[in-house]
Amino acid sequence: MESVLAFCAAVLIAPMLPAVIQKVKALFAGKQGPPLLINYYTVIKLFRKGSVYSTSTSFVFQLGPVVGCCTSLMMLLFFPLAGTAPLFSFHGDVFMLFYLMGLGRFFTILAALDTASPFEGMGAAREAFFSTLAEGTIFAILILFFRFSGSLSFQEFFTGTNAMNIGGEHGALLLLVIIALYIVMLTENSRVPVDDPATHLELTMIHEVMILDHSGPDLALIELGAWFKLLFYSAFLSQILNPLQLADPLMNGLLFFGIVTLIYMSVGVVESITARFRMNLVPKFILTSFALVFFVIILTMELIQ
Amino acid sequence: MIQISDALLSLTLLSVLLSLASNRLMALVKIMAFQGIVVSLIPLFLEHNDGMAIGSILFLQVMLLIKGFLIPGFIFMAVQKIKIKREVEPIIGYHASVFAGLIFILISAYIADRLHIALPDEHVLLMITAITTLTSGLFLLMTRRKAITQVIGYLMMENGIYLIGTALAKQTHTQFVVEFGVLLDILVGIMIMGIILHNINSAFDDVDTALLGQLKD
Amino acid sequence: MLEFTCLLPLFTGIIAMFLPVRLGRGILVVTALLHLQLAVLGWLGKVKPALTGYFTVTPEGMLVLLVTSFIFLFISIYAVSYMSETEIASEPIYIGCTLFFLATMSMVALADHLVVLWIAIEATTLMSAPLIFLHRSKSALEATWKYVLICSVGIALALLGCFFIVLSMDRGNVDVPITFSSLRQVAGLLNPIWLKTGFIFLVVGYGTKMGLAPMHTWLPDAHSEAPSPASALLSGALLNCAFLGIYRGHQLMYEAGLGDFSSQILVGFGLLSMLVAAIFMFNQTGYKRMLAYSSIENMGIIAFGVGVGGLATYGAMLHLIHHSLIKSSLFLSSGNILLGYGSKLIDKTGNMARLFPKTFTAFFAGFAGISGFPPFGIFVSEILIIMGAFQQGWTVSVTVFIAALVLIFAGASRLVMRMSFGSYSGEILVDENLARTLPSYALLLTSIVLCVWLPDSLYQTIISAIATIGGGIHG
Amino acid sequence: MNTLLLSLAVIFAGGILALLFVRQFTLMKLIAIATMSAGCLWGLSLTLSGLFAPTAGMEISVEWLHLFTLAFKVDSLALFFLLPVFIISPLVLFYSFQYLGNKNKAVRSAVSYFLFAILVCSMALVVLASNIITFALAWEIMSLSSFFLVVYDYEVQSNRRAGYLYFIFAQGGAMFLFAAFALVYSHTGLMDFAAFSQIAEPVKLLVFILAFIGFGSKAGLFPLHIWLPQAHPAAPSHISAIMSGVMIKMGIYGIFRVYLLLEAPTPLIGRMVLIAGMITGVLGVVYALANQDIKKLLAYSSVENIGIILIGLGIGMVGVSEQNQAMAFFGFAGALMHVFNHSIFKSLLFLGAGAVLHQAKTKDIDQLGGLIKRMPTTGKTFLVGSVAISGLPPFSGFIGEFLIYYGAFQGVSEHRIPFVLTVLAILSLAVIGGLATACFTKVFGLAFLGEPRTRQAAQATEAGAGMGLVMVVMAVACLVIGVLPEPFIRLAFAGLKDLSLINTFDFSPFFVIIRQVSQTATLFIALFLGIGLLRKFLYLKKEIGSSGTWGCGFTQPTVRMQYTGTSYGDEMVDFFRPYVPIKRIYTGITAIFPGRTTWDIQVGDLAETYYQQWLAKPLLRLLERLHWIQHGNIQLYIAYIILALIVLLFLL
Repeated sequence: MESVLAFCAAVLIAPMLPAVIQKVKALFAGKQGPPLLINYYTVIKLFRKGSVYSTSTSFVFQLGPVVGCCTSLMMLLFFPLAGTAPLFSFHGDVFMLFYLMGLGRFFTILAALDTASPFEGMGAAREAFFSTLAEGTIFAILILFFRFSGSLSFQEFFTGTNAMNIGGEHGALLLLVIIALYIVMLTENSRVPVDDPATHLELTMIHEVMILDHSGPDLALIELGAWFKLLFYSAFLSQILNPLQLADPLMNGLLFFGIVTLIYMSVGVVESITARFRMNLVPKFILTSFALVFFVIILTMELIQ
Repeated sequence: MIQISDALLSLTLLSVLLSLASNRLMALVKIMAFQGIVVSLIPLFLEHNDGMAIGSILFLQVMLLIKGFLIPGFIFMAVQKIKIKREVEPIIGYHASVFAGLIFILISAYIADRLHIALPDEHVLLMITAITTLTSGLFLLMTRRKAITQVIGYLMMENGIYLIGTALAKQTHTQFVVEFGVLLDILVGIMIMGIILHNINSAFDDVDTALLGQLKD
Repeated sequence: MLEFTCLLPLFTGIIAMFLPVRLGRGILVVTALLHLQLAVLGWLGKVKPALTGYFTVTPEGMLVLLVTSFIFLFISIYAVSYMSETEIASEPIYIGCTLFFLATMSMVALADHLVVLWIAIEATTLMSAPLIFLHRSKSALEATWKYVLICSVGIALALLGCFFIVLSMDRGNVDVPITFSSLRQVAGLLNPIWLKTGFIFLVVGYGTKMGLAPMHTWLPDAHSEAPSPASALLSGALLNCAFLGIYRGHQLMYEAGLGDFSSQILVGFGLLSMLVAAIFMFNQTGYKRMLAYSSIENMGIIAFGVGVGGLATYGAMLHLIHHSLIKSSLFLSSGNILLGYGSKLIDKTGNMARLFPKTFTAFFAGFAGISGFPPFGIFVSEILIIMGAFQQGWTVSVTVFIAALVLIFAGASRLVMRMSFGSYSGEILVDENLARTLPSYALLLTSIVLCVWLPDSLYQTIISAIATIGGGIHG
Repeated sequence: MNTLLLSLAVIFAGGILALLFVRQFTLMKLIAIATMSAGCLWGLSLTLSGLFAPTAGMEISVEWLHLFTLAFKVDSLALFFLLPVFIISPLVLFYSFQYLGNKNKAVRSAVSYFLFAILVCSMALVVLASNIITFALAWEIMSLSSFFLVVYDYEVQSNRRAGYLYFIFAQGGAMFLFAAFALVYSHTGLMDFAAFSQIAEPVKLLVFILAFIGFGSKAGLFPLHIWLPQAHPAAPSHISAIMSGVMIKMGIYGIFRVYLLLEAPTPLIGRMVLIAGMITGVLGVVYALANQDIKKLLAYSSVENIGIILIGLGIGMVGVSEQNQAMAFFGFAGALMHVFNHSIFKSLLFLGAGAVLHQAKTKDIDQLGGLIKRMPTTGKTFLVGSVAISGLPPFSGFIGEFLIYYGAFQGVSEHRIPFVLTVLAILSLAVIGGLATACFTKVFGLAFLGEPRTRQAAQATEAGAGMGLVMVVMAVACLVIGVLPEPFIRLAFAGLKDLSLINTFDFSPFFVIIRQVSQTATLFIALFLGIGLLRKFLYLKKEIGSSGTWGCGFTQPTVRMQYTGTSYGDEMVDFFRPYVPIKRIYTGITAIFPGRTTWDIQVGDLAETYYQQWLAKPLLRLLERLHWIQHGNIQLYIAYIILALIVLLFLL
């Protein structure tokens, strides 16, 4: 029951959190920024609209948003949110989930290519490339977690005596993992410095350019998917960051969403104080995250033997 | 007797050196006829062949006929018929050839010495002669341009082998059927070579082997 | 009177020379049939040689005789059709010489006396020479000249080798008839140095005839310039005969306890031949030359197999049989190709798969067979040789062996594919017909049949043939 | 066992019948396909019943040539590898009915059916063979028949070249195999496969390396793969399908079989296979990404999948040598599962590519586009195949990779080298997965989506219904295996049951996980349908407009402006640059008012380039120089004889 509540809360709150980022950025810029609830308005507005489809597109174009939204939701379904057990979980679910995310990406890319637009194709290529690199980091993290805890599901990672958080046995090493995961989060969710959602030049976009031709409810689904995905990554981070397991579920929930909000704010801060990388620097940036985790893996060889 | 066989062997050596030095085809053919006769006669005068059977005498006559007259005669006819230039056209010059011949004699002497076969004395010279004839024959084969000189080289080589056989083996002369077969082979061989030579001459207007180098990879 | 296998073709050959062409052709085929029957009778042991001092029946000799006789039959059938398609000035001579050639080859297979063997082998050279310069073209003349001269010189050396072996007898104070069979019984007493020397001369001499590198030089010229039936005979039958001479020498060496020495020489020559063949498989211009080099390669394989000993000898014997069958089939096909395209150059051919489907099937199947693909027997023989070589510890040699096989395959398949599938825009001179494709098929089919079912007597013959050099199927 | 051979006889009879009925084109095809399919289905039923039968290991041996025995033996592994043979063959045969539609090539088609029958039989015999000679025989027949199938369209120069390359690699590989077998024979004197375990340890390693090279050249191991990207585009598509889907797996079978026969060899072997698998997998997919010829790309993708399978095998082998039963079991099982799955989706993709080639007359994806609108069946099935081959759930490709991941993670608890290797294996699997996604989004996105780039592509229509039906069956299979993997995983496990190394392992707890994978897949589909319905609901009574694609301010977009495959893969391929030779051709801008200029990226193959540069060219040059030997000069020839004589006399 708590799990269902936590899931519902997460789904409901997910659109609000990105507004936090915008708010932070606005504050840095000395502006007031949009209201926190702006994304709800956006979704409702989009849901009401109809759509204009490019004559070039086929059914695959319409499949993209649905699959993308689905896969992000799947992540949340399997992730222990707010200290509760996830709705579903099994030993080995991480492979399935990250591969499902791959499926989402697959269709997003196809939807972009379906428009026959050169810009969207370019964005798709970048998306494919960068997320492949990020996938390496993610699997390195999984290896590390398995080495520490012997578990292969999100739930097992964060429960029990050997839970993966900075308060645990390997807390020091996890700090590096946190940095790496943070980089992956920025990459996968197309945030600065990898991508700039606020840019106006299509040539420099990654994610935004891929969804140029989507409109109406389709666009809303895409946005929802993106927010869920961002929430998943920040929840992942927050679980590692949070060493406390409080008795009261409500307090636990508040603590969780508090940390998540902090992470969102940090994203806002990062976006405010750094500029987008040149495209050819991005792979190096992502590889940094990989190098960090790999370094930790090598360290574990000494530690655990 | 010993002196005769030695003399014959010396004559053979002389014929070898002469053939290396000769620059005229006709002279070469004559020398070969001479050599054939001499070589055929050699077994007759070797010591241990005293008690020769009638068969072997008969055989020696046949051999004399073939080696001394038939084959050279055949080549002679071939040379006349195909009207080739008389020059031998060596790849290695006459003087060098004679010099090589001398070296062959030296080498042969060395080999005969090193063979460690307890040959009768006169057989040592026989051995030297034989090997010299053989090697000079091969030398002619390799250093003369004209196809017909190659036939002569082949003939000389056969002579050498025959001499070696004479020198080494006791048994080979007992089975005349076999001997005769060998001889027949050589005769037919030379005849066929002659026929081919004739054809080559009519096809190429020459018998220079330089013309016979078209088939290659 | 197994000598009839020599006398019969000799006799009919003389007759054929004086008869009109049409009758001569009939005589050719009839003689081939009779000869095959004689050979089979000899094989079954019904007929024995009469002149025992000179001739004898040996398993390897019978093997070569039977193979020769068998492929001769099909080649003669092919030749009849081939000759009616081409203008041959002196066809009676051709038929006569073909028959004489058969006679001399039979003589080789039966010969026991050292010098008789030599005479027979030299005679094969002389009798086959007219076959090569049949067309009287310049290149044919050149090829014949080289063939006769080089082989004569080489074989003369073999005569010297015979003398040395006789000398080794003298030195060992042995006095027996100079036949291989009696020498083998006293082999241990022979003087080893002279025996070795004799063997070296034999190998170089008969090796020239067999086409072992570096004495192979006449072979590509002769095989490519001879008319195709003659090439098929040269490659399928003659080379085996020369091999027989070497094999006899090797037997003697083995009996004398010098098997290692002769083995090394054979392996060396075998590998060298294969490598030389590999060199000329690349950028080869003529398809008949390609086949000729393939013959050199296969003779190398046989020499290698015999030299290696053990299981490989069995492989070598099988290889000998199948090579004869397949290679003569290939040469017969190449005759059709030559008739069809009018050129021996690979570049002047092409698209056989479309233009000459029957010939293409025979040619490509033959190529696959000669490259060691099942269901042809060379697959078995090659794998046996490789296995035997590993077993006998010739590791380095077998590595070279395999490398050479791959190289040759790479070179040859390129050419064969060019001929089979490449483009061709010229015109077709003579279309293929059944009489000229069936013999090739029959030969290939025989190879397949022998790969599926090996008659017991053939197996026993091979076993007893290789037992004399220490070969056997159990190592 | 007898009946199994009988079913092969039926297949062979189908091939013969094709030759007999050559004059009646359609009848010939019908009879051949029906007979062969019947044989395959019979064989399939026997195989399946054999796999689940409690006893296995029946043997048959026949005397051959007085010297050998032709021995066949059935064990679970053999039966498992028979599955793809018997499943894919009838499917591609059905496909070929319409694909080989040219009546003018009746003879050629008949011969091709005959050879197809031989190929199928020989593949089955390869799997069943239980001694050296039988295996070698079946192997060579397989190579030969598949060669002829490759050069089906021999009129095209590049096809001949491809066939040539394949021929050389097939025969060269076979020679390595023969050497390996002969080496075993030389140490044991036995031809039976059982003798493999008796040889000494260092020899085992050598035998395995030789066999690995031999089988690797068939399987498409990097750098022995270069024939694959040439031969697969050359062959007719149903042949590519059977070759890529089934035949190259025979190489995998051989590697696995030799490994098992050697019985507990050195740990080095497993590590070698694992490393080879990683290199093959990653470079395979990178090259796939770099190529624009759809069939060539699929061929490289086969190389990649062979890499994945080898990673699975390697994980298993490392598990065996570390006595980590779970790792061994799941590694092997994953490899088998992937063999099975790959045979289906790769065949599907090749058949799809064949349909495209058949209709649009080009294999270059930069010339295609928008096909899904005109070829919906092909497009949709191709989409399924693309998702499956990228290893994404809920399709079949994921299941094999899941098992391999699962096995590999069992190895993470190892130490030192095994640990490092498993870590690298997992990471390379992840990278392969990502790049495969990129690669197949490229193929599908450029060939089937967007706007047609050429007129041919615009005029393509759906191929035949028969062809479509086969592809639909395969696509459904991909989905079914992905959603309900349990029975198929049981198949893979059954394939391992005769392996003495690991058959004590209790795998029943794993089925709980598999059921949950299955449930998750179902959940995902349910969610997908739910959101789809939601979307439908949201669009109810809404205005749906249509217009051109937003040109980002550019007002006159043309189809030629679409992103090309070359550009799509460029950045990713560039990342692997030292291992992928890239040539950029840019003519540059020369005038103030630039005229026509070109920009082209050509990607070679590292292995091919190196073969050319270091092997083929120097070798050919050397051989060319050595042609001097045959100089044509008779005096020289005589000198050779004398020289040989003198050299030999020195040996005395």
